Amino acid sequence: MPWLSILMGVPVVGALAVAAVPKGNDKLAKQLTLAVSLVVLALTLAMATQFDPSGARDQFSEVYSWIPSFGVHYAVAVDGIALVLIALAVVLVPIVVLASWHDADRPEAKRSVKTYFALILVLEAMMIGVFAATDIFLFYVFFEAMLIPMYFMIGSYGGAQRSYAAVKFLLYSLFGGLLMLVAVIALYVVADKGTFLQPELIGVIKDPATQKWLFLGFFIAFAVKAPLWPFHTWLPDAAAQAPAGAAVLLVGVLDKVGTYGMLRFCLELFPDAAKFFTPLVIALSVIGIVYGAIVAIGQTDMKRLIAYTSISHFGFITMGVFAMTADAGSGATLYMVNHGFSTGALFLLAGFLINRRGSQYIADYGGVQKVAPVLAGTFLVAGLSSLSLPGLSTFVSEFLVLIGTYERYIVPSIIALSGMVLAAVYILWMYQRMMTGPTAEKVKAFPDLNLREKVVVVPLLALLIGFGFFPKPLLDVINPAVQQTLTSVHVQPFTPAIPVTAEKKGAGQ
Amino acid sequence: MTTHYLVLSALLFAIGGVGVLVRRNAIVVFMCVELMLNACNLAFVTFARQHGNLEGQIIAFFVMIVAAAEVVVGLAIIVTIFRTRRSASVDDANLLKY
Amino acid sequence: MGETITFWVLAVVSVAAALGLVFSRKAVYSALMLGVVMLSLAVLYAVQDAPFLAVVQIIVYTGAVMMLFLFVLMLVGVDSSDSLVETIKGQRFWAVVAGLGFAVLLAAGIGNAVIGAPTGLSGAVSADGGNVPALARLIFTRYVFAFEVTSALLITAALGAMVLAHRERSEPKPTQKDLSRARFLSGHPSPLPGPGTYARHNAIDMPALLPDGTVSELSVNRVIARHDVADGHLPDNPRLAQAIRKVAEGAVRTEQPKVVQAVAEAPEVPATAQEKPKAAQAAGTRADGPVEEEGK
Amino acid sequence: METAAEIVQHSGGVIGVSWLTIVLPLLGAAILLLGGRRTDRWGHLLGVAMSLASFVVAVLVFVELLGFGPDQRRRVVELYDFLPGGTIDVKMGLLLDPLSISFALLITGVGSLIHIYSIGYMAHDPNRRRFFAYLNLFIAAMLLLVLADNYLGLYVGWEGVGLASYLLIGFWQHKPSAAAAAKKAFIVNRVGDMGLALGIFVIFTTFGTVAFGPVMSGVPQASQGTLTLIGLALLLGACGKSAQLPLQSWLLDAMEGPTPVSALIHAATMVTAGVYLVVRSGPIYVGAPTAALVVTIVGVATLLAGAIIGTAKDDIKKALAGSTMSQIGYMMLAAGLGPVGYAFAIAHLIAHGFFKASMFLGAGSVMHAMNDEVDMRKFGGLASKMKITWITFGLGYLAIIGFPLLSGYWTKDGIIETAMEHNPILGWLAVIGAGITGFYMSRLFFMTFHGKPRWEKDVHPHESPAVMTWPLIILSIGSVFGGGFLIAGNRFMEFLAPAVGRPEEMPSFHPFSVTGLATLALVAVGVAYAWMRYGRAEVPAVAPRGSFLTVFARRDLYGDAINEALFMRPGQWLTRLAVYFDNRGVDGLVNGLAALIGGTSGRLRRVQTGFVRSYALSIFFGAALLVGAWFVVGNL
Repeated sequence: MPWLSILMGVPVVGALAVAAVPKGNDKLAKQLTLAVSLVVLALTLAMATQFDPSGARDQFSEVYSWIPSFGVHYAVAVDGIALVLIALAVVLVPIVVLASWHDADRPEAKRSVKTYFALILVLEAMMIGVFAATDIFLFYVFFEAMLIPMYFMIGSYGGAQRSYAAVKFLLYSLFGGLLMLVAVIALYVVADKGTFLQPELIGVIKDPATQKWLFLGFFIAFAVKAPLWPFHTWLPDAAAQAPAGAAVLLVGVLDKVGTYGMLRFCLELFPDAAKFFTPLVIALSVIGIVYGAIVAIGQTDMKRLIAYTSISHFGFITMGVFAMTADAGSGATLYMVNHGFSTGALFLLAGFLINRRGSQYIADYGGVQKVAPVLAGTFLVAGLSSLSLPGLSTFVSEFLVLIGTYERYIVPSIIALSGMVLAAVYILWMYQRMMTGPTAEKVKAFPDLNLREKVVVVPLLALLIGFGFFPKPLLDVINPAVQQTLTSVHVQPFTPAIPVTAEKKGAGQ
Repeated sequence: MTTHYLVLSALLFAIGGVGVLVRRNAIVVFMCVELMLNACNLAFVTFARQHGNLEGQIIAFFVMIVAAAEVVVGLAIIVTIFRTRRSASVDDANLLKY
Repeated sequence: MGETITFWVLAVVSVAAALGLVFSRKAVYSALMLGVVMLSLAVLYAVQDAPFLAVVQIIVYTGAVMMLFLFVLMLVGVDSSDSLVETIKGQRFWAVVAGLGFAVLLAAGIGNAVIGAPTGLSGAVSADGGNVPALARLIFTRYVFAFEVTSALLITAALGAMVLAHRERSEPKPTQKDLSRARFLSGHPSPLPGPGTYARHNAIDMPALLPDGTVSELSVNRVIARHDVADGHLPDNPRLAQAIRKVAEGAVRTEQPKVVQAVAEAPEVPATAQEKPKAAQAAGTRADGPVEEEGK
Repeated sequence: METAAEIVQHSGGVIGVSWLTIVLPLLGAAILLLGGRRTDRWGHLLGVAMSLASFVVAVLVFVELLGFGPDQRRRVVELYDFLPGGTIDVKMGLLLDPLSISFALLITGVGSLIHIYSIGYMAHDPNRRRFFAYLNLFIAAMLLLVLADNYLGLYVGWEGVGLASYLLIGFWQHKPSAAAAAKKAFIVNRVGDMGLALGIFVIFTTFGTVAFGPVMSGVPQASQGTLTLIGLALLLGACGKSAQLPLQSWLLDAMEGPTPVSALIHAATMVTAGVYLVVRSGPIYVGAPTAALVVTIVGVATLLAGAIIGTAKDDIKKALAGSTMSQIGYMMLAAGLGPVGYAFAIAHLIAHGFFKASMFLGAGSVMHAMNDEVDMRKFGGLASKMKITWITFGLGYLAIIGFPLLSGYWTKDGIIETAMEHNPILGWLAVIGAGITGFYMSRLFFMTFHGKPRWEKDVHPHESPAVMTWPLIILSIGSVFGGGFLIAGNRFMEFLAPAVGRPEEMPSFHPFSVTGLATLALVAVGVAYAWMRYGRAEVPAVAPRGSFLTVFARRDLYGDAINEALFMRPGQWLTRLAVYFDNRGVDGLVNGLAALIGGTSGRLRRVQTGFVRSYALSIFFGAALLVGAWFVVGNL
């Protein structure tokens, strides 16, 4: 069964159907979108049950020749890493659809309501495609094509500064994408294998100098996408101007393509160059962690604040990817998923607040807890997941990243630890300013979360808490894939200084 | 003799070109273009005789037809522009700029 | 020998006419000069074994195309001569440089080329027994497709010209009744007061006095008033001078009734619109250019 | 010295379901939080029931544990595979040994009493249900902290109690001061948590596991430097949670929370987690004398600092908070002294849990009577109005100052004597601390219950309802007899030995040693001085300016000022700088580049004049150039 093609096909067909809904029947368009996204979710879950973590690396593989003269294939497959990221995307889409129920209705939106929902579905297909592609050319096509729906979602339905934000987002991403295109073509030419299939290109480039240049081409694209400091400034603008749902997809899934690409392409295709650049990347990541957190503390706009926290979190992810230990790799991959849920919840709740108050400024709120305790409570849980409180799944990933990094790079890991404290400062200070204290005059009439909003938030929080106590299902899928990645990078596995013998360990446990 | 015809053709072409560049009345500019086309035709006819081949004359014939069509459309455009702008100066139609 | 003489005579004539075409101030002269060039070229074609083309040149170019040019010139206005002041900086200088450079380069190139005696076309046409049958054979055999395409081009061009030049009437033509109604609605059913009526002057630039003694600002043509203000020819009487100034500034603007506006066909250019209210008051007497007439 | 007993894998029995102690209160919290307003009516009862049920399970586990021989009393119950990482593999399990079960009993026992007390104390609060949910959450997290069989589980509980503490300090969210205090507590604790996390990293990279058993058995092979690093990192964590110097500043602010919270979290249980951590990691500190020495120094410094702060506070809760700091300082000191001190540390911890909880609840009772007034200068002469509170508070007071044969006497003197043997300087400082304790506790007691009433108008003190006084009575019984029961005959020391290791020689108790007599004398002096100033003499209703020393103490030894100067202000400055840099520097660079390109194209745009003749000129030039080029190329 061509699972992945079906997964991509269903939302595309759905998008066409939604676009064909007659004008003025917005509700039907919304319901149709929700139904399609739920179907995709169900299909993905069905596929996930068939996934065998201990089996071959690439599963559900499909390879068809696309442009034979250049060796371009329509080739899709998933390993554990891609699977969880696809799962992240398809879980978030129905939630975003439901959360954005009225986001596109606003009078200042430039395009019709159904277009917004059709764009979400198109984006969903592309998100699945980009994670599933095993042909580098196909990956590149999805990588760039994803920009188009997102550009329109920001530029047509966003806030006051949406044009600026959308153009900035597009230009930044295109800049990185074009560098990557050069590297993709160069890789094809230098490798001289007549194919773009990623598995066949592993270990082909031997010359260190070539590796470094190609690595940089890919890496800068991914660093812009991720975004890694100092390529990050597009994110706060884009996230702050995008409607909440689009912001969730942007920060929650689209940006993960950057870190996923680092793991899948930068590390596997150019292992020597990756090792050469590791100190630089780790340094940038650590700067990003601390810097993003500090700048987040100073924000007055909550969406920008959340965006900056994401920059800090992306620092953790890239650090985990480039630490090249099994723990850090698993942690980074898990972090990608958890961050999607955590930041998704935060953005959506921020969106609900903004819908009520009509302002993104923290100073315009105060004492929300008193009038809308459920809203405040869920906001707190989402915030706590952002500061990686144990018991929430973000903690597991952050802990794995930090401990995995510590196995190889002690000082960066210790500096990154300070991100924990800073995270507490930015989240709790925001909570204090917005939710506690005397209730602000304009906040007094706030309704609490309605049923639709609860349905949006509850699954996210449930996932965060559930995987916080029991991350095994995800880790079991991720670990083998990360191991295989590290094998192709040829790194020494970590061994403790005084390994406690297995027998003792067993007895001790 | 052929050389003379060709030089004459080149001269007429250059004069037509200069005319296109210096005149502002669209109709005169158009006439200059016609002059250039005619200069080309002369060259074609000359080459036809030079090489003993009728193809040159055929192409000159087609040039004439196309030129006629061009004149018809071009003059219609000039008339339309004149109707809205009250001017036949090519410099006045300069909206398509920075 | 005959050909040499013909060539030199016609070469001098055609170059001179071409220069005349470029440099004559009036467009009509240019058109005539172009006619001269075309005729000369027709003769040169004939000399060069191309009798068919020579005839076509005269019929199509000198006959049809030149007439079209002249026709359009008449439409646009024969007397509209170009101002010879160059507005684009350096355009003229660089145009001449480019033209000379082009001519010199091309002429030098042709002069340098080694060209033998012409083959002549007698061989090519002998099989068909003449220039015209030979051309006809080629056109209707090898070039028949191009020929048909060209015919399509001509039809398209004709249609295009019609579309471009045609102007749709969006409202029915105003009847006598409409015009009359418009005239009464305008508030001035009577003819405009003639200049100088009840006045101490009867010059055309003096406003009329109405029976109640007030100054009628409507009685002075704005263009004339402007000239007066510009040249300082204002009457001593301050009331009259004031009225003329007001007219010149365009402060007096009578509202046109709707129908009249429709009749005036809402001119696209506001500048012309301002010229017209006076004329429009006379319901239908319009100062439109000849193109407008052609458009109907 | 004998090391701790081997850990035995266990399944079945009550111990096999010991996870119920954690799950029951967690369930309670979940029901109360998710149930919303529907559970308002019976929410508090459910909270109490869950806490009591947890206590019952703990008692049953304790009984079952006693059934084994002393060397068999360390049992691990494996629960599930928590973190199967690439290299790291953490299996979540519960470690039930004398140490952890002591804590579990204290937490669930005192916790249940405080739950009951809160029914009365929070009776009029509209959010009482939420309060009980948070209390249950706290109980669950704290139990996870002490029962987990590995450092990661401990860490989860560690931050869990931090969360509960945050929620409860900020329970009255509408008060900005409460919200700020809650945030401060969490952030300062996070600084400590950083240390704990670092300690776990070092432990994992050294031993390849984070489970207590294997780590402790691997300790002898580790280098002293590594162990010192681990010890100091863990100590940082302990300092954060236990409000030891230099991370003490949050505890005094934490008194913004409702009083039962102060009693349970910020006196009896959570703040003692640091002591638990140090004792649990005992072998590491034994292997790293430097780290152990730092622990004792931190302990002594804090016990003095807390005592000094306690002398000057007029807010009854803050005075008690200072005292808590100080008493935990004693425990830390003991914990730093090695296996000899562990038993005293834990015994003092338990005794302190009783008498401090009793006093906090007593203070709550007083506040309840005085319209939530906390300023002791507005109390006075309450003894006659609130008999039960007075007596129970008095017993707690006598216990804490070390009145002979009451709890504090046994446990604190034990600590002082052990410290004296270990290092006389530490010992004498501890003795001085005891003297100051005598003074400030007496001051508190006399100002509140004796002297002339200085009540505000419309205040009509009355005894609290039975639901509040019964817990007081039970707790005061514990504070009278607890210490003696544990210490006399080294009972507790023997009990703990399998878990923390047996010291080379059991301390013999000398009731009238030189140290003991000196301590008693100093305490007596402190009490007498307090009586003169606050019992007999008139207490001014407004605090006098006081000497430099008083101001120093009143300002928390300038702890907040130092934090503000060293961290907050530079932090704010750094934040502003970073935001500015981000907008103008990083983003400015990008926007500048965009502006540069935009400007350039703006200039280039001017070339497009719109004059068709200009374009024609360029075309003509191009044609001429082409012809020229053709000649050049053709002639080559």
